Amino acid sequence: MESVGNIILYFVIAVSIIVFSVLTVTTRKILRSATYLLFTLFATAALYFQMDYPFLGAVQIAVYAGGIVVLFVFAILLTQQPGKDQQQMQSTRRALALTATLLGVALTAYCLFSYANFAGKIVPQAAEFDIQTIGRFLLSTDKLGYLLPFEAISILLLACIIGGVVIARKR
Amino acid sequence: MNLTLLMYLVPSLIMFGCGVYGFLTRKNMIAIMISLELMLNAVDINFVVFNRFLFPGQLEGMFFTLFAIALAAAETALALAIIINVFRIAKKVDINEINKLKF
Amino acid sequence: MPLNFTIAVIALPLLMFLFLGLAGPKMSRKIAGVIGTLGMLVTTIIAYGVSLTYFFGDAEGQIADGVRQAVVVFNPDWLSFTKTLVVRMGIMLDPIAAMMLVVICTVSLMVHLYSLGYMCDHHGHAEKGFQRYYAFLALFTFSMLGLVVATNLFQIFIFFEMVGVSSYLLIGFYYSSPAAKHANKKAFIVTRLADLFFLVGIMILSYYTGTFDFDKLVFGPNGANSLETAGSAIASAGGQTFLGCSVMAWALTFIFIGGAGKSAMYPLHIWLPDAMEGPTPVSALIHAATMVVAGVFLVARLFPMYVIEQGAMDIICVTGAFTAFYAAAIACVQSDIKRALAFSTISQIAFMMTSLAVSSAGGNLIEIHGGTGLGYMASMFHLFTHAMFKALLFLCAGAIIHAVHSNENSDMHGLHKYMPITSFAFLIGCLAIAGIPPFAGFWSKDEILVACYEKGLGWGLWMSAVAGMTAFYMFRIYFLIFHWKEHKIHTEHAPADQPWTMTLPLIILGVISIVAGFVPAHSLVTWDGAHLHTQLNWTVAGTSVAIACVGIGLAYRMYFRENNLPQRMADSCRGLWTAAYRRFYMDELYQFITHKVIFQSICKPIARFDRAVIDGFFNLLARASRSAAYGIRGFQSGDTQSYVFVYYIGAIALALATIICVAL
Amino acid sequence: MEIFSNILIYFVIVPILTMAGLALCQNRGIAAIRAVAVTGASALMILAAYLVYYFLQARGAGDNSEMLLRTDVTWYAPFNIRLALGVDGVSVVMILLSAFIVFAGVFASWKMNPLPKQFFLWFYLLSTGVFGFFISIDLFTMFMFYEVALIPMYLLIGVWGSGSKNYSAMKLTLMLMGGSAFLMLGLIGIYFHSSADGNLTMNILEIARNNAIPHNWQMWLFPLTFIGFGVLGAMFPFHTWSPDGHASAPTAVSMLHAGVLMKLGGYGCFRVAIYLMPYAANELAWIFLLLTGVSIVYGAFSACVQTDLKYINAYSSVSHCGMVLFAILMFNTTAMTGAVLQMLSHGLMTALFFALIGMIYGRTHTRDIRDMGGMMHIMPYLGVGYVIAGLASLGLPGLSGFVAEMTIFIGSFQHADMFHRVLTIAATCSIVITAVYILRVVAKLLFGEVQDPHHAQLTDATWEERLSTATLIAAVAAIGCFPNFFVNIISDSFLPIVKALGQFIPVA
Repeated sequence: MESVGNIILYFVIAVSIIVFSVLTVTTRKILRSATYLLFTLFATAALYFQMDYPFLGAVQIAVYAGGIVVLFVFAILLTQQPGKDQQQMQSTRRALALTATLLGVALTAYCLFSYANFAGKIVPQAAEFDIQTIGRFLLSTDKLGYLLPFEAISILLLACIIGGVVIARKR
Repeated sequence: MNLTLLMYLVPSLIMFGCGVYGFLTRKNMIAIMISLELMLNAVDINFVVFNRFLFPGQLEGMFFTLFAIALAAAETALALAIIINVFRIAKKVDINEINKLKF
Repeated sequence: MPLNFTIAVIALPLLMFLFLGLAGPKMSRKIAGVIGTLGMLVTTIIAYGVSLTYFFGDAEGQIADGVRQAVVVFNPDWLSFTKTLVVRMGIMLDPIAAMMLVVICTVSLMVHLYSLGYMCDHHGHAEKGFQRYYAFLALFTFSMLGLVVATNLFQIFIFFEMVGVSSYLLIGFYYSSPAAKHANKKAFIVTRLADLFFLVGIMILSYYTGTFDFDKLVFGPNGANSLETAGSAIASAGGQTFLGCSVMAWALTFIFIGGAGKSAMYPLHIWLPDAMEGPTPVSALIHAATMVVAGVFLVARLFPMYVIEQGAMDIICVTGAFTAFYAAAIACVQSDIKRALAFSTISQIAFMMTSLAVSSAGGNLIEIHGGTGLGYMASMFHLFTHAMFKALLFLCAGAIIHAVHSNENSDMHGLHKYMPITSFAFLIGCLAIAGIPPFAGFWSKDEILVACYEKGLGWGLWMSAVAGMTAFYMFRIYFLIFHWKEHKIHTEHAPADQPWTMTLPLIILGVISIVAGFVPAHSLVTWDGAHLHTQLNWTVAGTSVAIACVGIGLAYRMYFRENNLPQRMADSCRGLWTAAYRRFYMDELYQFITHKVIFQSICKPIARFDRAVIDGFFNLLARASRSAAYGIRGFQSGDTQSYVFVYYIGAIALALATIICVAL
Repeated sequence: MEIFSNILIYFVIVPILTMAGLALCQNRGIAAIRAVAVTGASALMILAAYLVYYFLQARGAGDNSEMLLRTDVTWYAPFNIRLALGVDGVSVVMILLSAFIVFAGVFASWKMNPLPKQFFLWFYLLSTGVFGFFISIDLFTMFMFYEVALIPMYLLIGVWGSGSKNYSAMKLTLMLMGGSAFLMLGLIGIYFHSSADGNLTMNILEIARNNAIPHNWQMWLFPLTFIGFGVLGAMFPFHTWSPDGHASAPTAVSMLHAGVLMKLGGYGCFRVAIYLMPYAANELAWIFLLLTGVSIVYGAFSACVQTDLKYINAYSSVSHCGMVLFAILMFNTTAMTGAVLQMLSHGLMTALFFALIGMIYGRTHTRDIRDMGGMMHIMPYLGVGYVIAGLASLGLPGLSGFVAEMTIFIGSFQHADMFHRVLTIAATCSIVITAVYILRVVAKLLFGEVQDPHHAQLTDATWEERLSTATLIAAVAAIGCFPNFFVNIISDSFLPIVKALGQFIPVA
């Protein structure tokens, strides 16, 4: 049995994820959209914390909420007159998109619930890893080491930096 | 009452659906990127959840999410750079108005 | 002279053609003309030598079993269709070929000489294209000679085409004139149509007999025409029939139609009057004396086969008799002298055709086929004499036209005083064609009439009547040109006899026209090479002379002095007169068929069908694929979200499919 | 290399070398370009003449093998594709024809403008394909060269053409490509049934020897192949590319296309379709006989009312090429020999026609016969040339058309079946219609009064134009005067085909 606090926390997180996600894609003002995204990301980070992945949660907040959303806000401010509403797609197209989305969600939901016997019973098991362990994994060359992906992603980031510079360069 | 796997997957699913909907309906490229982030995030949650519920002794899911976040960051940064650049040239960010690669 | 000199007779005109055609433009006009004439003179001398040798020499191999053999002097393969069916380009002398050599060379030489004067303007300068003219004359002479010495049917066909084209070129000599341009087109196409039948006839004939060669078709083992050979050739068809007639009758009829086209038999005669657009000497050579008798020659060549296939022979007979009358009737009212002479030619050739057709060969098959072969001989004889006096008449007409610059007899009248030699020569020609003894025409026409009476009284009377008409219309022309009244124009520009180059041929031909009747044709050009015993049938001869005199008398009464009798007669039967003057509307009929039916109702719709339907179909295909492409293009819109949408739908569909498959 | 000792390969190498030489020329160095082009054409002529000589020698020496000068080099082993070369009499005369037309074509495009270098490059690529096609006896190689010959047409018409050239080039290329598609299906089908024991081959002689294509497959593959080649041979109703294509093409291209390329169709029809699938050929011949019979008369009738010189000639080509296929389908040596003679004859005289039309058009800038007249006064040389070409076309003895048509008609009429004979007579009617349209255009164009006073200042042919036309006229006259020379080369080549067909034709 979970503690009541945990359950309440879960529901708060779940509801905020759902509500803010929906708001993100339905609001007419793009800056608000970015703000709701921020909230969604915070909720996600909370979820990670709740699941005992504090490092991940921290990264989520730092990179996503702190980095990406700020980037979005900058981009929005650079490209948008504040307060101007976004244009809407044609309603037929929105209806079509909605139908397709709901269809996809329904399909996935059907799959999920057809495994409900299994998925609905299984509960999380506690297993704490401290930062040290994570760091060692990240930089080890063992069987379960992540040095190669780590290096790959560094190169990717480097490429991104270079690409960003090239793209942003004034012609 | 237990917090089961299903309970974590459902918000993620809804989040993903929102992402899809947003991606399909938004005109503003930045908004589309935002929807994309939602989808990515939903997937991240799934990784972590599965890791926690099914393989608690390992860290694959967590690391995957970690890298995904890094990738998402890189991708967003680059995409936003491109968007801003396009905006500089074309003075617009609506995706259906920018349908030519050359100007 | 050795018989293989005949090769030179054929080759010289060909060389002349090539020489004048290629080198002609580089030399002066007069020289080209003189060279051409000299070449023709040499050719003629050789031809005479060869003919005389053939007819009167008795060298080895010429006479077998008492008859004159056909002698093949040269016969290389030219084109092998199959191992057995081979076209050869040969030279063969037999009585009619030898006779034709004389005819062609004589007339051709006269025309060559005459043209030296005729094709000049009044200052004696040769016309533009003089070299070309002589080259074409040589080409024609070559083709015609090649035709008559042919050793096989296909060679005749080849030279039929060749004479057709040289005729085309010569009619169109004045190619700037629209009339000439239409006339030569018409002549070629009409004769081409006939040649089509000829070709089909040859195809049928060669399919069954497996050969083109005359020595397998008509010549017997003794080298003369033989009914047995012809009979076995016809029997090779095995009595097959097509639409109720034997295939051989079809073949021979078709071949006759080919000949009829060249010989201007009704209804394929329409090209001949128009062909008078060519220079007059050309008309004399081609359209009076030589080419037009090619059909007669063709039928004479295959004579034994026709004798056996009497059905085909009957067709010839009827066609000939009708054409003779039809053309004579038209000739009575024409005002253009060349046209009148042209219809006279048609009528005379029809005489020859009829004569051939009424003649059924004698010999041992006499019980079956009757006849003595007299008609054959008469036809060939008439061919010979007619060539001479008709060439004479045409050359006279040319001299007159050259003097007065008009073809209409209303522009002539009373020329006797100014052009006595021409007048006299024309009179000789008229007497000859009318059949007044002792002129050439009397002898040959008399034989024809006898042959017709042999066939039946009806045929004889019919042809005698036409002979009377001949006398009438010829003298009508004569009187209208040389008498009738004094034309006042002539007092200002007095026409005169032409230079010697033009009068000399008139005199020579005039002399020939007087004496040619005494050539012993009955021993030279009989169908089987044997001597034919004939004697003057005084009943027939007397009747025909009487009829001719009546015709001449009528013409004298009507046309010698200016009077209004002709006008009154024309008025009294205006419809008939107009119809005859308009040649019984045959040209209009052809015009209707070619322009309205073939051009408007066949060619135009086909061309439109091609553009609209067939081409339209392919354009439709193109358009359909293009619109399909435009339709599909929508998918490649460049709209990212649509791509995502489609991708997403696809993914869902795939997932759904997987689920359903798993569920099942 | 063994293959270079075979003279045949040089028919491909020489055009390629010429192309290389042209590529080295300066764009503006017109003299050098002409020199290279003429050298190439002359080399081809000499090669072709030598080939004829060699062939006659070999046959005279008693070499009776079906194909001479055989060389077989494996090219792509997995599919057994080979560069198999070999010629029989038909190929030899076709090569001779091509050499003549390339030669005349070079001179006819003497003043080609713009981009003469590129023009000649494509022109020689086209010739490469043509020669390659005639020397190959491997289906794949044949097809490859066939395509090589087709593609340059698009550019040659599209770039150097006149009138609605884009439409025409597109139409021509697409229709011929459509034909190729049929053809490729057919060839692949033949390949997979080429042998009963699994040793699949592309070599025509081997396929014919194996005689392994099942009859039910033949019934499918024969129409595919025959139509595939027939499109190029302008068979009704696939002929409509011809009028537009020819009307828009530049002179030399029209010459080469009508003169040689259309012959690829007829050649392929008997070499591939009939030879390899005699059973189906015999069963289905009547359909194609009707189509080609229609083609003959239909083309002639259509030509009667055209007013554009090139359209007249294009429709006349439809009629004449119809005769080629018609004769081929008669399945006897005489008619087939006639077909090849007709290919030669039509090739030469159409090339002559197109050359003359091009020269006239280059002066008057119109091809509409209603606007012209009395050209004989103004340009006697071209006028005489045109009359000769016309007479050849309507079958004057002494020129090539007569020999060819007569061989076809007489040969076709030898067929034992009444249906064939009646059809032959129907086809024979075309000689009159041909006369009608030829004389019509001659009368309108050359005779009569000069229509347009501007035309009076025009000049007659230049030396290169005279050379170009004189070559063709000489060839036309040579065939017309000495047909047996050609017949002897050609006719034995049909023995294997007639023999292959013989097993299915009931003995009459």
